[in-house]
Amino acid sequence: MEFELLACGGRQIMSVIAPTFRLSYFLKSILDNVFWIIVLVTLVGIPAIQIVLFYIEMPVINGELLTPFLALTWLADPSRAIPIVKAFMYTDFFRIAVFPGFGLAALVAAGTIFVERKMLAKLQLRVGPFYCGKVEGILQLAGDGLKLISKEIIIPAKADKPIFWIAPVAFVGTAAAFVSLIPVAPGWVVADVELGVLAVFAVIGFFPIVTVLSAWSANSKFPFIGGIRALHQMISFEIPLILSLLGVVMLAGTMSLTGIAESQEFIPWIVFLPVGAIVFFICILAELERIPFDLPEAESEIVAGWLTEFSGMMYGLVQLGTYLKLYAFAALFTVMFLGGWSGPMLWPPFPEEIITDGIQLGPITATIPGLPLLDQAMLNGVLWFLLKTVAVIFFILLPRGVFPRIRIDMLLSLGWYKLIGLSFINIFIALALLYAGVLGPGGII
Amino acid sequence: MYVTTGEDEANEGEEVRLMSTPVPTAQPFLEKFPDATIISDDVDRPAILVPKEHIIDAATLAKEMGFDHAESVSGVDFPNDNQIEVVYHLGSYTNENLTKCVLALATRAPREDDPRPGQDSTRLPTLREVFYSVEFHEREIFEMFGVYFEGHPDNRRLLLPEDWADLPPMRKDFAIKGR
Amino acid sequence: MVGELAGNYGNILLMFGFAVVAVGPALIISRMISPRKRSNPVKFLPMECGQVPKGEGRTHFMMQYYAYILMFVVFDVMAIFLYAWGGSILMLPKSATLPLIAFLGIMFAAMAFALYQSQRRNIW
Amino acid sequence: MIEMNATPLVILGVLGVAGVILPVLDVARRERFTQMYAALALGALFISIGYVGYQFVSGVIQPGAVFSTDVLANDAFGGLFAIAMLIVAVFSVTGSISYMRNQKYPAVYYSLILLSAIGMVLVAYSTDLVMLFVAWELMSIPTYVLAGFMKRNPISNEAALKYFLFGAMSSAIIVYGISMVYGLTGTTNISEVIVGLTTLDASMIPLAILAVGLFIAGFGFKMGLVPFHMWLPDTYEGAPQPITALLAAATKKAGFAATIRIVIMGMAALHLDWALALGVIAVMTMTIGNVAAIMQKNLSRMLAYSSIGHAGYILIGLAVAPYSATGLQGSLYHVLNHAVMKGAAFIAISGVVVALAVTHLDKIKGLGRRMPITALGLTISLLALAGVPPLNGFWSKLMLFGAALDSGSVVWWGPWLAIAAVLNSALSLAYYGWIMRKMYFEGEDAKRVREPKSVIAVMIFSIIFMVGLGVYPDPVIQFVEIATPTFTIP
Amino acid sequence: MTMSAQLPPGLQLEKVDERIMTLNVGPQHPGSGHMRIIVQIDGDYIVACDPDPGYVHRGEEKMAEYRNYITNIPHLERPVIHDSCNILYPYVLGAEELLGIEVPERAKYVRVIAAELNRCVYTLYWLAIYGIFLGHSTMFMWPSGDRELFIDLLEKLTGARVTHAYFIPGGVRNDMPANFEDVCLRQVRYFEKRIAEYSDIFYDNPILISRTANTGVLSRNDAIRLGTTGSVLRASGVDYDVRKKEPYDVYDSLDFETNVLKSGDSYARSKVPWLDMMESCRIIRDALSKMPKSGSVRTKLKPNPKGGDTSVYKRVESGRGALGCHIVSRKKPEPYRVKLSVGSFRNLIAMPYLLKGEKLGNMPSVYWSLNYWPVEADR
Amino acid sequence: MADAVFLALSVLTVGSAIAALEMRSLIYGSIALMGSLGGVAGFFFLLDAPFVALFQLAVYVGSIAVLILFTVMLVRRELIFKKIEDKRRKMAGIGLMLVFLVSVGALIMSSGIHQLESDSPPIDFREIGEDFLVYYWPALVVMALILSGAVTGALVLARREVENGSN
Amino acid sequence: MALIEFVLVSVALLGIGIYGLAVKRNAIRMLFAVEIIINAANLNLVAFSRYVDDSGGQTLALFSIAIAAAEVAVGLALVVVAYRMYKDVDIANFRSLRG
Amino acid sequence: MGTATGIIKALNSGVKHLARKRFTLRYPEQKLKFVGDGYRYDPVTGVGVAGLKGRHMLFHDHCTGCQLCSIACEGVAEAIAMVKVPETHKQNKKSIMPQIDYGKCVFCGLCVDACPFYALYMSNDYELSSFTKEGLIYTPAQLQVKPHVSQDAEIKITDRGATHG
Repeated sequence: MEFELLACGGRQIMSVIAPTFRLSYFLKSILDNVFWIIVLVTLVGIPAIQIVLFYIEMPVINGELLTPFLALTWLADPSRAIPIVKAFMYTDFFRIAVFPGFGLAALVAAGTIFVERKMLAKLQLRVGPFYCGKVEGILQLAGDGLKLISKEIIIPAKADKPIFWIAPVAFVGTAAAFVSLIPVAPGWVVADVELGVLAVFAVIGFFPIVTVLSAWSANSKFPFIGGIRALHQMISFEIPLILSLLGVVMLAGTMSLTGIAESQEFIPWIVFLPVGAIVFFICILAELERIPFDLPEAESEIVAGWLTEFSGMMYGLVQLGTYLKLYAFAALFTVMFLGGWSGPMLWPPFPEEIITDGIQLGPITATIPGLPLLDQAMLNGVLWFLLKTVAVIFFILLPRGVFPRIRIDMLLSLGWYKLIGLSFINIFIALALLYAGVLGPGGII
Repeated sequence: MYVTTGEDEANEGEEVRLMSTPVPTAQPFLEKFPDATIISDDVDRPAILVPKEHIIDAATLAKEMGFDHAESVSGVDFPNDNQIEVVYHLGSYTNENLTKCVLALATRAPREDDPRPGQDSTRLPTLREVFYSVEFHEREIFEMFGVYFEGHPDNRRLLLPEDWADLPPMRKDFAIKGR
Repeated sequence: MVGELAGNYGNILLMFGFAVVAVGPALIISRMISPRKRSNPVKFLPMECGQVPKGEGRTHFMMQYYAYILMFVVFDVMAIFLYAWGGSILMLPKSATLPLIAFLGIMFAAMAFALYQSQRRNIW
Repeated sequence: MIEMNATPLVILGVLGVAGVILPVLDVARRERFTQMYAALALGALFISIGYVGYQFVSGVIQPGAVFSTDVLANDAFGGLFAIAMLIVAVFSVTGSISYMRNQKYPAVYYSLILLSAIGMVLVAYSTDLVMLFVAWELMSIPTYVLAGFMKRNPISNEAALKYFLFGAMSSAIIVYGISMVYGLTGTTNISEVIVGLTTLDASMIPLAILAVGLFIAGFGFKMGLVPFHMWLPDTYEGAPQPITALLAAATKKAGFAATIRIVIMGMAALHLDWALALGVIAVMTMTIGNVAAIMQKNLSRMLAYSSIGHAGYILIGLAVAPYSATGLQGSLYHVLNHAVMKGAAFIAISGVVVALAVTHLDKIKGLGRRMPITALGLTISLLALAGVPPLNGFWSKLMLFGAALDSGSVVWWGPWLAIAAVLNSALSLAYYGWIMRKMYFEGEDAKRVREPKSVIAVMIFSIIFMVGLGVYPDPVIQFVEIATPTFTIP
Repeated sequence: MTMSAQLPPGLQLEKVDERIMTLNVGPQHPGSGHMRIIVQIDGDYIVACDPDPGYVHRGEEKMAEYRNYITNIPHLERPVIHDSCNILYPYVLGAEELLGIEVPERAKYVRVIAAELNRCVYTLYWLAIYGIFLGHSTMFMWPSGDRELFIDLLEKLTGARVTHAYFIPGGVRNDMPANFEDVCLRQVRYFEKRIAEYSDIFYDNPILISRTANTGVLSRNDAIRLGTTGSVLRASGVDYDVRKKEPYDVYDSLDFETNVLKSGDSYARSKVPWLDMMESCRIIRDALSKMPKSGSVRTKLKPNPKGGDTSVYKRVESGRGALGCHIVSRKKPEPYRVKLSVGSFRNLIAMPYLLKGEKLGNMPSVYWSLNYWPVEADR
Repeated sequence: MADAVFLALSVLTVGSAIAALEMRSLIYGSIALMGSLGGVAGFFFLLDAPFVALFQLAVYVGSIAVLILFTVMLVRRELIFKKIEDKRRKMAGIGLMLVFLVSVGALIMSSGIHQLESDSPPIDFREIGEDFLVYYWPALVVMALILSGAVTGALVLARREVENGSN
Repeated sequence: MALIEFVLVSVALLGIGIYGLAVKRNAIRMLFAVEIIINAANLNLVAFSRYVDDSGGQTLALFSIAIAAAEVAVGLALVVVAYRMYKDVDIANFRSLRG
Repeated sequence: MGTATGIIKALNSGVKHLARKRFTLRYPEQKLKFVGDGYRYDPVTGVGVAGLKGRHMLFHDHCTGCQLCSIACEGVAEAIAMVKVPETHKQNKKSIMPQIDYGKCVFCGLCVDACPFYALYMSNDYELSSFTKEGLIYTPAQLQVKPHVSQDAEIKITDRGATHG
């Protein structure tokens, strides 16, 4: 009898430590959530959409004002739907959310994570993610995302909660703001600004603030040390970063990223300014906190640096922001030094007869107006841009397998002594090229 | 700057091997401390038991003979003699004749049946001033046997948990459960 | 017309807003579906390698490299000032480089002193 | 485009190179260099003074104040201020040699003094508001550091912090004033501003008044005019005494230089309505300064209040300038004199501090016997400050009060201004006499201590200057007449 | 300052102790083993350091007093399961002397081969951790992978991957399997080629050198005074290797060198084990060639043997330095007292000494370059 | 649209300027100051001065705010949250501010500038560069002297005093 | 948007800054107030620059931002020194210099 | 310059390894091949036979119930308990045989060394995990079963690196 009681007691204690999974509870929670979503959508969402539709100026397509009803009927007819898609593709929202903006960046970021894992595994003679998704672990990222989103978010008791909550989101937002400046093809850029280079500096100036605020708000020693290290590192490398791009700006005569990319249609600036490119690349590594400069997250010294107290999806968001930032920096390198989208035409031309004659679908011939959605030059540009960016990303990822982490004093002296000196040398190279009459207006080239 | 053993060092090593001739080490102790006991007169493993009054002098003598570090300090509990023996195994890195030799310098402290580590009579002078390398070993002996080393700056817990309130565990009267 | 350039720069802010709106729900969803056990106060202590935290988390700290932050404020200004020159260099006469050389010379001298000071760690 | 051999550019080059090289020399430092730094700084300053004098003698400088279309003008007005400020900088550097003997970073100290001197000189020379503002900041920012240079000393630190906060505020207000003026006229060059203001639409006049008011407030903080004087005694007491000399005798004058240029501008805009206001401020300033000085027990603090009072005297000249030809002359003359007098007084105090480590009034008993030369210098400078006849202070005061009386024919308040000033001078003689009494007639058991050589040098120079120019003031008066800008009432 | 007389009371300059932060590194920390290092940092510098081992203390020495000479074997290897042959070695040698057993010649060679293989296993593991402590994840993976070669060999030889329980008083448990020599030679040859590649990516890496060189310098005199041992000692320029100085079993007939570096810094301490691994490969090949091709490998024991009334102190050179075993016997089947003097515990004393004044970033590299294995120190 | 943006920006700027002075915690005050500075940058964008706006963001928010934040973090925690309140002084300050605002506001409203409109094209940043190096070049050199003096002075000030250490 | 709106915002910021300087005694907060005044001036400058179509205002705004950076560097260094000495950043709590 | 060459050398080494073969045993699909059928002991010569020390194999027809294995285990892990078995053997009068608790066993093989009757061997089976503690206790009947293992992966060394093939 006593034995049974003890066993019961023991089981209860066990159940506290490791709660048994009950399918019924799980289903119930899902149903609850679904119920509330339906209620909210019907009570709030649909009226909100109605109100928004009332105020938004709807596009006029094929001479007809697009109403929601019309859009629904057009869904049935592809020949009528494509203009809508095309009209949608030229809105700001599409640019921000999907193509040159967030969607593309998130896709490249996801690809980067996958490639990083597999490449690092290959370099280290192991396999990497393997089982998830059958083919070489291609769904591992989705699995990790699910895991992160279903993990509990633990906030330290004495943390400064508002800052602590906002910091990851602000980090992603800042990274996205950085992404918005990147032109991927002629005209395909979220924010085509005249002073793009300065805008980049203004945006990356926010990362140290977010970092140090989140580190401060956690009220813990390791994040604090890590945050202060991150602050020192980021600001120390910001000056060589700024200076290393000055040569390109001088030679191109413009600060617009689009203009800079266009200015190197034939010869990329890396040919003339290799020193600046190297300095910029090293600064990228440092700004991204990647090995060998990952000492804000040096796990053997300070656990995980300023990320120590982040748990669950907050950590996931910071990682997302980091990889968005990685994409943006690699793309910036491409634009500044590698010529952006310029490259020989590789993309096959869109067959003319489809536009003129239509598509033979079984017995019917359907002419689809509005084709092609994207023109050849743009697709070619995007192809070249992505190829170059991926190459740069590869070189950003490679040091992780090759180098150990360096120390903060070495890092600071590297940034302040060597890189600043080299970037001034780069400026003088650019000045010499300009005044010797090699480049610039009336130059040889 | 960072090279492996060059040729000259290798040659030195050869010479060292030839030079190192064992010397008897136990006799000087007996001459200097008549009340010491020679347990073993082996050339490689001499062993001397010195009363605790002379242990520092004996250690100083050993240091003068060329023993420069302590390899090990082990305590042995002898409840029948009511004594705890502390054996210092001293070795030499610098004296070529003593490279093979490990001198076991033993001393004994009185043992109490009801030990209160640090407060009872089970205490010995520390050898930390003579051989700096015994610092952590003596800390271990203190917590495992309750031998308080007078003059040791850091008689603290080392391996046992902070809240250990039982007997010093390596004493013979501390029995493992079920044995 | 005032405000004609602002629209382009506004897109940066819109992108920021979009990212916040797009990823913010991830936190909310995570908060909704993840388990939340409030049973154990130890769980909410800050990380201190399994020990009970001692002292303040935010302390007067890490002054050895404070010099670099002070320097950053000044040299950041210098670096961006250079862009006013570098961006318009194609329009400027060549004699306009001379004041800039003076500017840079003064800044280099300051930088030499500052780097020398910041390297001496025992005074920070 | 300004010529490369113009005075301000040469001063900028000489002092700038010296000021920038000094910290770099500190990097390659050897122990014996401490005196070398001061020597280098002094050399640069003497070269600058010499160049200004050479330009005067060779006569290339245009007399009066010139408003060129460039950022800097090469005129006699600036030259006068330049000489006054550079002399004070020389005093300050010389006085610091003994003061800095055991302090750290002498190179940075002297370099900052040089940089500040550049700023002061350029303030006097600048004819563009942007240049004026930048030079103003170059004058101010090093002095914030210098005021807090004695880091072990909490008083110095607190003084510096207060000085910094008010200084930053004053410069912020100046920018605001510049922005208003710029908005009204669309330019920052003072000559164009004057043109713009004279042709200003009537509806904009209140804004111009606001702008000039902001200017007066902003510069008034530096000059220590009365509503804005509260930081001044604290700072002058706390800062190292050679720096206090620099602050009291030089940066204040830079404020006057800027004010005179701006006031000319404001006169065009405001049709003389500001003169009475300036007069009221002048009376308040000197009265409050002198009255408060009587109550002080600390030597530095007493002289700080006294310098507030002297700001009032100088302001008289500005107030009556439109009505009396000698008003502005008197102001400039007093600027020059006050620079030497106040500089000498503070350097004397720094000598006292170095030798005896006291500034309290009761502790300097018998100073006349302990440090005779310093005490003599201090006495003569105090007498000059009070305006005792054979000394140079008398002549400038005479010129100022005369101008005030002279203007009585145009405005009713002119004579009253003169009366208030004379009363104040009498009042100031009282507390100066108190100091002298403490120095010479109290404290019998004093024996002589070693006086710092650098302070003695300053003392001897300033005694010669004050007595010599008091006896034979004509060349300086001619010089001042050349330098005085002409006032034309539109 | 001359004005100090005017200082109001209560004012003072900043004191150093107000800037100090106490940081627990461990036990739950990626940069500590099963131990805690209480470091006090002033900004980026460590001003004091107090190692706090004992988190995995199991009282192996106490347990050994209750078990007889044979059944002690699976227990005494537990503290260092990565180096289990070597930690048993001195005990087995001592037990043989106490029990008076002769060991067959072939068994001695087999023992040497197993010990050297095990040294490689340990050192590779150590190197992997050293790599990850410096943030070099490839240096974590490569040694971990190459360690498999030796684990595989040892598993073929002894039947267990880590806890071999292979040495026994009187020889070894079992003979080599057939064609073991070929497999062993092939893999050792491969490994020698492989280990040379470490230098490109790790030991010759300028970042590593600049990070670890001249940090945590232990001078020759201090190394001797502190009684350090093993690679720490040899990196400081003391040529002391028990295998050379007091050869046990058949080491005197084998051809190898000791590696001595002079600089005594973290880099040298990390390089000595790597060089030692090369020597181990040389020893293995030499031993395989000199080994008698047949013969017994184990002297049969009486059940429950009793030791004499003496004590012995035996030493071997393990992966972490000299490993001594002091056995006191009192004519019983169980030893009266077993004391293991382990290299980790002896090197622990150098930790506060070296870390004081170092930068926080150097803490992991200096700590792990001491060749410290927390579990062994705790026993 | 632009008016709405203007309104939002002015609320942000003025509101966070007040918050920067009145927030209980200095850290939040710094964040509010950043908001105010960012709002001013937004005004610069509205005024077609992107160079100044981005300079403001990069220098003010990117480095000055970081320095302020870092210095605030060095201050003891209880001081961050301490706030000295002097009710009378505060009331007087508010009154002073209101008087000032009303009078100056009335002055401005009554003046002629509220009729000013502009439809000229925005200023290219290259003109600013030209200004710097052709007209204002002595000011640029003086600026360099300011920066160098500031950095040397600040470093000398901020360094720690070591007891009886050499320099 | 007319010029007057920008000028009004600028005046509001100026008022807030003056209020802060008059009321606050915390050195860091007073620094905040100074920054706010400088920003008000910059806003004024840029607004006038836009409406009178002249680049000089923007140039002065750039100068003033840069000078503010230098000023803040010096000021915060002074605050750090004061904090080391007094363990306080409140200038009202400093030793009273008066008298 | 040494720094630059060092960095290039390291990068080159890293890139070279991208073409190397992977050195990973994909465990559930591949299993390592072991020597022989497990560790066993010849009491005549007193020497063991090399093999994996995996799960034990008990030969019921050799076991005499002498308890020597249990006694040997007593000092090590106390994993072996003698239990009654239902069937009777003529050499095992007491009908007791070892039952092994793999939750305690350390796989030292001293029990095999102790058995003088060739009754207790060890086998190549090492996959013993269980969801309950009870599942780790192997009765004599379970110990009798010969494990079915398919272990064939071996380290192959080629020019492009070592692999588990």
